[in-house]
Amino acid sequence: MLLKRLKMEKTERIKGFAQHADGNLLETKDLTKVFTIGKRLTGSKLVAVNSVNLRMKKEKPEIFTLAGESGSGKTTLARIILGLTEFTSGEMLYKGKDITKLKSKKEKMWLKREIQPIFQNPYEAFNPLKKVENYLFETATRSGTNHDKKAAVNDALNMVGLNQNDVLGKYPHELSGGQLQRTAIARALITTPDLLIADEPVSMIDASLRMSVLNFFKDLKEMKNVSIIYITHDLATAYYISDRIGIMYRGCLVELGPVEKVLKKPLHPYTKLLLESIPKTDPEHRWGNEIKMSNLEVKEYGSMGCKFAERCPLASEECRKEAPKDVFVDGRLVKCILF
Amino acid sequence: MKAILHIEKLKAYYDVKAFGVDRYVRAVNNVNFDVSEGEIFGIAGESGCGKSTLIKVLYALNKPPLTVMGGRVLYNTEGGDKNPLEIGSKELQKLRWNFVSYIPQGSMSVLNPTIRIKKQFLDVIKAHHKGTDAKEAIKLSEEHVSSLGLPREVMDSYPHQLSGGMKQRVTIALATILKPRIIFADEPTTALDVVVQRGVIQLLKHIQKELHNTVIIVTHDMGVHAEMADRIGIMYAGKIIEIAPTREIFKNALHPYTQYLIKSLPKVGDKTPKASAPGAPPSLDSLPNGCSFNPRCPYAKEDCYGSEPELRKIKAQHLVACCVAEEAKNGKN
Amino acid sequence: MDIRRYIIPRLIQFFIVIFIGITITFIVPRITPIDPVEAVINRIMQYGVYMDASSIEQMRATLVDLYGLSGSVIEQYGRYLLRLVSGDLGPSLSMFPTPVTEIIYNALPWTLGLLLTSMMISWVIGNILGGVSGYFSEKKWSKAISMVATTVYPIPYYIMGLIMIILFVYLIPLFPMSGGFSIGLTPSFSLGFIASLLKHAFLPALSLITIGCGWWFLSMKALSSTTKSEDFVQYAEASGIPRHKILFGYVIKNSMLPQVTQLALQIGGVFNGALVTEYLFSYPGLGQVLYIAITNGDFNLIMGISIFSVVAIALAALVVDLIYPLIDPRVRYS
Amino acid sequence: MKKIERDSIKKSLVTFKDVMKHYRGFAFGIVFILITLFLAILSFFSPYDPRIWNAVPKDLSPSLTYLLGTNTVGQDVFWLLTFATRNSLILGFVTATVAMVIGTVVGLVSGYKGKVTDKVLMSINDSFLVLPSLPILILIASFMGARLNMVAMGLILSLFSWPWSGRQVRSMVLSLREREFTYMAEFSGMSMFKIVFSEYLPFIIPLIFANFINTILWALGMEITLSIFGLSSLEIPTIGTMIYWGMQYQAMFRGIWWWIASPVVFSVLLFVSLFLVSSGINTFLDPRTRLQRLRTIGREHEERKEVRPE
Repeated sequence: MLLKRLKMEKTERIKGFAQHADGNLLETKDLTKVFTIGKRLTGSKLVAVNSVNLRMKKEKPEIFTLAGESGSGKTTLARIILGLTEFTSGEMLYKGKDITKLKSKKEKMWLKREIQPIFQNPYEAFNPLKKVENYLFETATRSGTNHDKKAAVNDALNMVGLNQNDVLGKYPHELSGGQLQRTAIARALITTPDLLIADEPVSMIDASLRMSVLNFFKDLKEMKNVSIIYITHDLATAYYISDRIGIMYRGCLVELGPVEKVLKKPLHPYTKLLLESIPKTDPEHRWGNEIKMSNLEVKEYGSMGCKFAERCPLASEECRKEAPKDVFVDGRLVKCILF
Repeated sequence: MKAILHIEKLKAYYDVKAFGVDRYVRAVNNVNFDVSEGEIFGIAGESGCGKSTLIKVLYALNKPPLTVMGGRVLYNTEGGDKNPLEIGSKELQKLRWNFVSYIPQGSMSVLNPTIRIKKQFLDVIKAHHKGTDAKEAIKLSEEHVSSLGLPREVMDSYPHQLSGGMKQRVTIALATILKPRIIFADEPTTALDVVVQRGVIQLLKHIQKELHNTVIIVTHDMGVHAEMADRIGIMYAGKIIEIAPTREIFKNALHPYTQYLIKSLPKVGDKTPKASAPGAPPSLDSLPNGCSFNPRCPYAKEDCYGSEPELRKIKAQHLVACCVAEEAKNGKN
Repeated sequence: MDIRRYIIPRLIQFFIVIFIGITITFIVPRITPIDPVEAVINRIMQYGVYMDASSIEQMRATLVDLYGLSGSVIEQYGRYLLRLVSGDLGPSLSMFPTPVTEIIYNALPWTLGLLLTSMMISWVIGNILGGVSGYFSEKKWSKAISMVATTVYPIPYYIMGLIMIILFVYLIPLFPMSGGFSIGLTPSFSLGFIASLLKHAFLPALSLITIGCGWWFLSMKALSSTTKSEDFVQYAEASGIPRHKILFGYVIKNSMLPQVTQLALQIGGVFNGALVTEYLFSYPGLGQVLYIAITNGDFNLIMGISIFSVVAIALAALVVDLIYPLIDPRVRYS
Repeated sequence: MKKIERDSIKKSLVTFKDVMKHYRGFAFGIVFILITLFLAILSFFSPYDPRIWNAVPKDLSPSLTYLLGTNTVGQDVFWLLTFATRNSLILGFVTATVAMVIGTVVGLVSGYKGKVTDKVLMSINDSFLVLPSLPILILIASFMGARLNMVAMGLILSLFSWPWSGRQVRSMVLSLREREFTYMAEFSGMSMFKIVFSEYLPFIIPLIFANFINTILWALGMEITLSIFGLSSLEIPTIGTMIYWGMQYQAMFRGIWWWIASPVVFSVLLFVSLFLVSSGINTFLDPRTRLQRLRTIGREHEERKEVRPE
């Protein structure tokens, strides 16, 4: 199949690049991003991403979920990996290469072909005034496929279960949300990327069609061995498709580990609160106790100790003083002094 | 129990006339059901199925291009049954906020950005009780707000100083200040985080218990219905296709579409492969004849393509609009 | 701290406007084909004005500073700025030796009176009418007013003035054709004088107000018909708040904010209009002085008026910008 | 032509036909502008040379032979008006083109570059907006020896009219940069340059076109003002100079109303129709309404409030 040949051809090209690549697809070391609100000096500091350590293996493609509420920094982290936002400190290595060192245009283009994004609202991700095929052909020309562009596009569309005349010649509003999102995925696949960053890819799609897109992500991982970072606030879909999950709160990765462990036997108090707060689709088990509502979001960013201390039922004085360390417990990392 | 809200053959279309192209989007297509006093009735369905339009029409918020084509809505008020779609604006004004109130979708931009929350409460109270002087009205609002667990400083702040969750709780407080008998809530939790959403749901349940009134909540999130609703109506392509108590809907739904909806809900701890309903919801301006689900329904037979099925009672309080409900039931296990 | 974050950029903008205005007036005489200093000297000679040698030398020095070419550009610019800061714009050529600043100050109250009153009246009426008409945009009367405003707004000030003269001077002789007040009267606060003052100022003011109202009406109507469909207005209507309170307290209150910033940008345009209208009605303001300066080729006076209007307009724009935070709470309590 | 192209042309024709039918103001504007262009072309066939006086008997009121009558210097007012239209339109065109080019470039660069360049360019842009243009224009004209030909005046006028389109183009580009399809285009490998010109242009073109017409309107207004102050080359017939000579020869007092009335009435109609066309463009070609119309012609689904948890 055409794409198989593309894949082989790409691997020779890359071999020349990353001779000394270690086994990691992606690795971040104490990645931090600080936003200053207001003037350069007098403005207040907001630590959106707080020294995050992540590692994804190359041989074993996986679906890794970054879960958390709004303001937890999960989208900022995604934008850093995609290269859309610079980070303030720490290190980020893709296939062993430090992305800040990629200066030449060729290298930057290589990174742009290796990591591809999937956006939340398909109707926003396509220019409403231009035909949908515009991006498909553009990606085909740019991904250096010296084969017939139309064939590459056609193959990509077939892979996502669409055929040509569903999509070509059409404007975005003439397609349904599900079709458009799958076209976006097809576009991302043309450059045979090794890593997809999907930011809330299914939250705008009708519930009944959501499963087909999620199932499709699982096939991508298994058959096309593409690793995916799945960003969501919906833990139910995260449990359904991902292998590992990282829970983020106010920029910190509070719990990181296999989905079975983290979501079935949560340890960190915040993960417990999150899991409890999801409205279960089972009328028998309704919520028992009332929970404490936090009215002081901004202050939590600045607090020295654990960011969850204000709302944590088990918080002690010590929690407020210094930041908790990552502890490896029962197969996952937890950032909490209780362990 | 007495039906406080009665809806009969309600039809409301978007009359879309743009540059000579004249088409009707059939958002509400012959809807019939009753809601009794003190009940939390949930209306579920995917985006584009007409549930938001239905709740707007029930609250008589229809403005062109949304036009009511037929049928009626009856509020069972102390002064007898009133149809909000027919009575004059003066009488409707009296009903609003005293008998029936409305919590809008997208709470982010619902409060007037240039006035303090206190003034917003004042405007609402003054609109319905001309006589009350300002100080008394503000005292009443402050009590109401703190009884709902909101901090007092909220009253003096401007909307842009409040978080999303806080704004939604203020909107709920605003909607319930005059103790209405029916509250229409249109997707009150969609734009909120999980934890804040839980707080808002608890707030709504608390108010309903306090005032013994009726809450009609519209949302696509089945989990919210499971947490709150006593009875649920499933809406598809502008029609209510199934109404039943919450337990019935989740445990043994009869309509094939509801079965698909419940089966495709992901749950933490359940990795079994799930399937989406095939195809896609029909567009509301070109509906298939007969039952609107027939293009996607695995059990469809000829009379599904004939006349549109009406809601019929299968069991106590369990109604479904489907000709093959029985086969679908045993086909389920 | 937030207010300062709003005010400082506005102050910087104020100085940039003045800097650009003054630099343009500095460059213009230096790139003209004719040598302005000599042209000015022999212009005065034509008037046969007797001047002894020393006053000619002193006059030549000021001219060299204002348009002169001696010394490097930076030196010229430095002297030029020094002279401006000290407020000395040199003598007027046609009304020699009265300094330019004096002529401007005499004409200023007239222009200010006409400009400020007509701007305020047209801003208030235009916005209120536009807001109401935008809110009731389906009604017949609102469409009718928009038709009128659409025909009135694009007409240039001079032609509107002409139409006013044809209507209210020839067809229905109600108002005087020109002048600031009847000839016989001496300026004082007596009733008679003020009455004649108002009578003379009525037509110029009316033509400025008509066009002004047209512009503010159209821009406000566009704003209020978009604000009308905002969530907070729909919600206010759903909660049964009476329409008049929604119209003023919600729709107009929120649409007014951009109209304040727009006011700051429009002052320059309305000032142009005032100059032209004053000339047409030979109203004793800056416009009339400017016309006399042009006919007499009085470069000093023209340059003086240009510099003065740059500073005045920039100041007015700054004042309007500073009012904005008082109205918009989002800026005051960001 | 491929079927797809034929469809899109058919769609735009339908749009234009509907627009003309549904919005009479826009239709009136277009018709009158066509009349003006016709008049301007007609001036090439004028039997009289506008510079020669006493070509026709003086002060005749409008009649069949002299449609708009004749003036005190013996010129046929109608043919004089055709020349005036042509020259004024040339001036308007020159100003609008130069202003459009500068404004669009400034708007695109500051919208896309952002941060420092944006701050610098925008403060210059806003300063030109605030500056009172008339006194400075008069200063320039008087120092230029008060004899400005059309093109020179056009260039000077464009100095003060480019900021209007600059400001609007910049705010449009800023809003587009935040939209997700910009990142989608970036990851499709499109360069910044290509994104601005192929992705953003369909949004910006209606803006530029509407501003183009507004600038013509503004330039014609300014030309009249400068001519009345006697600062433009008075022998070249334009709408402004016609009014100037009319006023100099006291046309109104002496009852020769047609000499003044024809340029005044004509310019009022021209200005109103230019304004109607430019505001009409804003409402129809503006991307949101165009999208809405495409949607009604295409598949319509119930308006869905896009609500993002972030």
